[in-house]
Amino acid sequence: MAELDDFRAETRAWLEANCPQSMRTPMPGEETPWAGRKGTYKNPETKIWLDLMAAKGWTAPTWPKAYGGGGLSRGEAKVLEQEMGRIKARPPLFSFGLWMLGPVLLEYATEEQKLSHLPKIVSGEIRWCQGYSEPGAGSDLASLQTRAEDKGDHYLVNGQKVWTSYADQADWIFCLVRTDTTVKHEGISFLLFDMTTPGVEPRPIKLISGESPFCETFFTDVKVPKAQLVGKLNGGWEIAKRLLQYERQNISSGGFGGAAGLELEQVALSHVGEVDGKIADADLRARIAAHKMDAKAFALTVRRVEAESKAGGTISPATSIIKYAAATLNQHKYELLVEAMGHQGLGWEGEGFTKRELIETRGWLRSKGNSIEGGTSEINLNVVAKRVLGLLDHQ
Amino acid sequence: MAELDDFRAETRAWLEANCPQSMRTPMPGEETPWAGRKGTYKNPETKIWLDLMAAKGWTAPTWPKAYGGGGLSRGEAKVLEQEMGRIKARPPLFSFGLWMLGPVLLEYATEEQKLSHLPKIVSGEIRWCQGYSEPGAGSDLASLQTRAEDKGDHYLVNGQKVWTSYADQADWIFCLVRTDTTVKHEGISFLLFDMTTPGVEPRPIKLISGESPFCETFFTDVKVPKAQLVGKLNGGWEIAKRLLQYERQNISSGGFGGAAGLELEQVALSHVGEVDGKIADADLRARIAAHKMDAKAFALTVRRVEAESKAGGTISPATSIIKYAAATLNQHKYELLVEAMGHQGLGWEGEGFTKRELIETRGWLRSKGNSIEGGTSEINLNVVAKRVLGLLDHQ
Amino acid sequence: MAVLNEEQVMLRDAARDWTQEKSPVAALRKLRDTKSATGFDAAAWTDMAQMGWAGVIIPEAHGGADFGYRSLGLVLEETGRTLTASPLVSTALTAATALMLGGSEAQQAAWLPKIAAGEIVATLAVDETAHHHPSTIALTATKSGSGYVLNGTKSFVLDGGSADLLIVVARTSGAKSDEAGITLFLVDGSAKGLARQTLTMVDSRAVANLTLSQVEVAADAVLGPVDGGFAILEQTLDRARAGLAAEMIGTATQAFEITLDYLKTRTQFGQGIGTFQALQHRAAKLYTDLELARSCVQAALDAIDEKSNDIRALASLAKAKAADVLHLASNEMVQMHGGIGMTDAHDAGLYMKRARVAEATFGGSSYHRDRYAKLGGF
Amino acid sequence: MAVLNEEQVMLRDAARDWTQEKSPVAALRKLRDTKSATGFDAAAWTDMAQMGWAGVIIPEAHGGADFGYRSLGLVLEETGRTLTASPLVSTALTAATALMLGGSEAQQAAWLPKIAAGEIVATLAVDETAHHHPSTIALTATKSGSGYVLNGTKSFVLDGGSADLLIVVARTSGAKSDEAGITLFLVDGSAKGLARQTLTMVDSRAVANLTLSQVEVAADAVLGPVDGGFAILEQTLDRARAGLAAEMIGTATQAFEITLDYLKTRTQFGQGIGTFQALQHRAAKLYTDLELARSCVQAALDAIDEKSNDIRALASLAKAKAADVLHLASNEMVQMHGGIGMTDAHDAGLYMKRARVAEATFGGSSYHRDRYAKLGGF
Repeated sequence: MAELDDFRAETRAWLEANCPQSMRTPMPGEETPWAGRKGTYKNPETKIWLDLMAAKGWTAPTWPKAYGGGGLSRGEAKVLEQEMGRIKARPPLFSFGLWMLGPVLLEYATEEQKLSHLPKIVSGEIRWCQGYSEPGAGSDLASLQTRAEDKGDHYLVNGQKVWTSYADQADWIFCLVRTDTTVKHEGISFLLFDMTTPGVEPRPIKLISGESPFCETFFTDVKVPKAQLVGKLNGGWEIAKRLLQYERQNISSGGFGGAAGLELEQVALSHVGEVDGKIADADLRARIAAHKMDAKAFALTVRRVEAESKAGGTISPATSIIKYAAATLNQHKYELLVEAMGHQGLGWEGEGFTKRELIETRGWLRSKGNSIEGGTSEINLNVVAKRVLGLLDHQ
Repeated sequence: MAELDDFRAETRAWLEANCPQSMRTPMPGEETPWAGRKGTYKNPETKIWLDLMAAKGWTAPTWPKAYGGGGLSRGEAKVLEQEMGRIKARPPLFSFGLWMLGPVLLEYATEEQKLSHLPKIVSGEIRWCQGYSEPGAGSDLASLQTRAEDKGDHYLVNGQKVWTSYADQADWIFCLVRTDTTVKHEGISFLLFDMTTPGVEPRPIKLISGESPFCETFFTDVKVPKAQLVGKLNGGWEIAKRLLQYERQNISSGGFGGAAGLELEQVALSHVGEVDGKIADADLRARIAAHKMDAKAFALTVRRVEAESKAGGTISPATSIIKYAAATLNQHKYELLVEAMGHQGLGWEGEGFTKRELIETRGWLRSKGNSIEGGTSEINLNVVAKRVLGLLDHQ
Repeated sequence: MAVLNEEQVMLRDAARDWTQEKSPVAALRKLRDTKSATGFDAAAWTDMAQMGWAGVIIPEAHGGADFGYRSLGLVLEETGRTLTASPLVSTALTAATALMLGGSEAQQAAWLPKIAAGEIVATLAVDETAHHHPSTIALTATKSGSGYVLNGTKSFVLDGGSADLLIVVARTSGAKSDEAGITLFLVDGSAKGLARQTLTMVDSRAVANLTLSQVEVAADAVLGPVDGGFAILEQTLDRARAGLAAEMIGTATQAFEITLDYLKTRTQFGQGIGTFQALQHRAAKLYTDLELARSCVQAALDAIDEKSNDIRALASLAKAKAADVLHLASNEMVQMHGGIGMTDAHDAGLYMKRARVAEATFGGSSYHRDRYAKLGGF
Repeated sequence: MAVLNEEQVMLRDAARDWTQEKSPVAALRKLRDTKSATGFDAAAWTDMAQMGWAGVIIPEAHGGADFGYRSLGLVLEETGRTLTASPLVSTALTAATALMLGGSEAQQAAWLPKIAAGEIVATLAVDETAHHHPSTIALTATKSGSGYVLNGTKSFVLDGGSADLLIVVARTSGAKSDEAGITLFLVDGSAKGLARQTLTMVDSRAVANLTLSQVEVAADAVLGPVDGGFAILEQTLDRARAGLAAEMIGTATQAFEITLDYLKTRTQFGQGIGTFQALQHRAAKLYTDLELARSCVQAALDAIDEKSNDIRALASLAKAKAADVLHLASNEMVQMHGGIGMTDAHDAGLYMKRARVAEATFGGSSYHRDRYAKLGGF
């Protein structure tokens, strides 16, 4: 442990010296460091902080140094996390490359592919997006139709993806394509390509919350060099599933956030009024109490699952419920929040509403996606029933 | 309408003159007039009232006079119901013969069968029970295995029924038997036979509520004359389904009752205490209010469905939800009742509890069967989804 | 419970034809995208008035059809189906009711014919915060000469930005939360000292915050008794709640039907998703809730027409049950549509947004459960 | 959150082996059918004590294992699985805790070794009505000479009929609902003036109503400070709630596992009923609730062992979540078993009956939601 103590001291000193003051404050949504070639930095210190951390490989602390990572042990990475938490340092980089693609490249890619892609993920130079869902293939992802035809030295990709997060902002895409139409799961391959390749066209989708974090993305005769296939031809489904695990972990452990700041019960006390220190609407108060207890139960479960997984060296079966529970909880929180704010919580824009109120209302609308994205709640429940509880498919 | 006015006046006068005073008071469970050969009458006026009504055919007001019924029109029957309601007259007869078997005999039986069985149903002489469910055939009734073999002049019945209501009290049984083992629905027949036939053995099943309203009933080489087959050989499934409709109507419209007397909110006010005229536990109060509203919504729906069915001459599609909604509601009421009574609502017997409390507690346990008997809630929901909403079976 | 008569069936069918053809959800989308200031389409409202919908409950003597609240509910249910934005609730239902219940012969003669003809927009200005509390009134009306001077604010007034006539709930005596001491005033939309701020809500309908600074009204602007306006206010609100609940049942029904259609057409894993039993049971439960709520709304409207003594409880019941089922139906609509339901291009979001605003208007479920319990003596 | 150490795993496994083998549900059924007066099997309790379970939380100096609440929770979870009736909650958990928290050295030395050895049954007598309200105490203790005289009643006291030692919560000053003015007394089960009425509950365990008429106790019968007993009472109750919640998680887990087995074996329409998606989703949701509640119970027990400052909130959380999931699990057990689940011959009814009594003991979900909100400042 003495070793970790030294590491902790060094890390603390380095962070103290290098983390800009503004990077120790809560991060407004518009300062999220997605980086990439199109990245813009409303606050210039965001970029300074990213570059400093990336230089040490600390945007990907446990990745090997050979690929630009920090090369830290799990213990050291934990210390780094704790020390960043101590000074409330912002994450230096948000990246699907870090959270989803990188881990599967480490597992499935060739040495050449790793050397080519991983360092640019660590540095934030390349921003990635995910080409999975299609209009006809939602929960049933493996029914995807986007074709990649073998043209000798390249694949010719034609088709359409949907729900590609920030495809209009991304530099490269990791993409599931059909390379064999005669079989289902065994005819899928995993391709990487540049979003500036001719024939790639992302179109933002406007959501009910007014935001456009997703695109429909069209591919017309897109030429992808064969070296950009990851894993085996027609072996993409295994990689796809592995990547989905990382995605779910990311969605669950990050939680669905919601704006920081006032707690639900504070909003209710101020908007509904109070009697003897209690929320004046007794019915709403009881429902808020029940929700707060659910939220606490969830937080305790995340902690328990982590402890059990760590101790057992395997993943606790309770892990399977996390995504479903998180989605349900976040949606319930926002419904209560909007109810507590009354009409004041139902504004769209303009005068008459505080900025905070408008953010919460958009957050409520956004939360409806929690039970759909990254595997619907229905699919989550199917998975729990079948894999954890051992119930069989209906014949 | 003048005609009905006359009928009303006559009926009112007759009821005034003939309905014993004790038959105008709320009926305790132990005075339920199930009649039959084994019938006992704790209150002798129960039998007097039954005989007077049966003599007029008013235990079965709309059945033809030829079969012992009252021969009343629907309008007259309604008037009789209203006039009985006016003086709070008890029903003269409780009978599965009246509610379930009679209507299908009228539709499917031979003239000889009608003349033989219907008058004894009207008079209460014969008490019937239902032989439908089997240990392996619950919701999937048509998988029943009780065999009836053709032995020339009779069928030889072997097998086991379960959930036969009051089989130990009944005189005769209407029973589904398998007469063809090579097909499923098309191999079922509908038999009537005497419970005193050698080889019939009912054994009461004790329920969680401590009562034994149901039996397991065993058949060992029971000889049933062929004349006691109703409808066609292997044509019993159609009759069975029709009878189930009558059963469901009976369960729904009668509701699940529950003890008369104090309302839920009165129990809560007295057991939990009150603050400013409100139930002291605000959370419980809100849930009781929600339940009372559900109960009112249900009562209004029953009224609406009746009005619509009458006006349209067809059954309102909303009818399909009644049994499911009634079961859910009654169970919810009892859970709230038991919660409101606290430990005082969880006594089994003996000192320390009022009679009313013990009755409600047994009622709570009994209510758990509401969503199982007469078609489970799951089956009800399947039926709504498929027949009313037009959703298809999973392939 | 009354079954529809022939005229009512005709009215409902006409409303269905018109809304589905002339006022589909696309009409609301257009109002939203063109940032309509009034929040409704004037030409459509003229159409509606010409069909007699603005005067359904108004006596024939004042140019209406005297056709009752159940009939108006039929129209509202149809407009609810297509999210039609119009002054039907503010004007033809709420303001007309207040005038009918509390107005003098002169006031009725002055305003009801104009409402019936669709010539004016009128509205009730009651709440002063984001939550419905009709007895909590701080806006003051002070005697001044033979008339009154009004000072205070009103929040989230339906069609408050465009209303020609405002029925303002004011305090003439008593403390802030007393039921006694409340008086209703007719205030002209062009009155001096009246400032209006139209708000942009998620449901794209126009409500407004009002500020009244030294607004002078004459003695004949008082609607109903001085200090005793609360009874009229409550009776008006109960009729408004029942009518709005009818609109909400329409919205919930349409949301459910669209979802059911989707369940029948969308396939995943080689199966129509409507064949999955978990979704079937959820659909069946939603249908059950819908039928239960529908009975409550009809009973409340019938009770109003029959002047029963249980209007208050039934109005709270109708509003709460309609709100609960619309809440569920709109959430299930988004969820069962999956990703497409999250897009602005699909209508699911519009149904959900309208649902929450309607749920909160004239008191949410929590408010009405509490009121139902109070009325029930517990 | 602490993961189990090796000793704890051994303790749990031993408890599981013993309960499944020596104390299956049939044991409770036998107690019920033979109308056991004590509500537990003395020989079984002797077994349990010999395995050290009566002294899990008691310090080594007093003959216990000093092994903490989390460890006792492991035993309780296993006894909960098979509905084992024993004085574990009344004696080894609640009374031992009260003595440990509030007892003088002499009191601890007198009673704790006997509890640890399983020689006596002890219990806390707090509630006076059918609902849990620990500060509402009307039973009086009046100074008399150097001692006190107790008068009043107690309701639904766990093992109250057979207890050798009663820890009676009495009022020495203040008004009926004041937290101040409460004092705890040690009263011998054979005390003169103590009348006990054992009740027959649905869960077949023995609780009793007590009547104390002029019961005299000496000065050294006071447990903790005079007039200041509420703090000890509340700390005791929180530990009892967390421990009982562990038992309830065990009961819920076993109910769920039995049901899951049935889903896998019962066939209808030629299919295992566990293949029906609607049942699958309900099972998956129940599993989710169970895992969430389990975390709360473990956290509360850990907090007690670690003397954290959030024991109160976590104990209320654990009790409420365990109650909610047990309520659901026991109802689903009956429903998913269909008709057979309604029969007395099946265990489902026993699980449901035990569930409701445990839910109500030491405060139901409604009570603990209210308390959680108060602790959270809203």
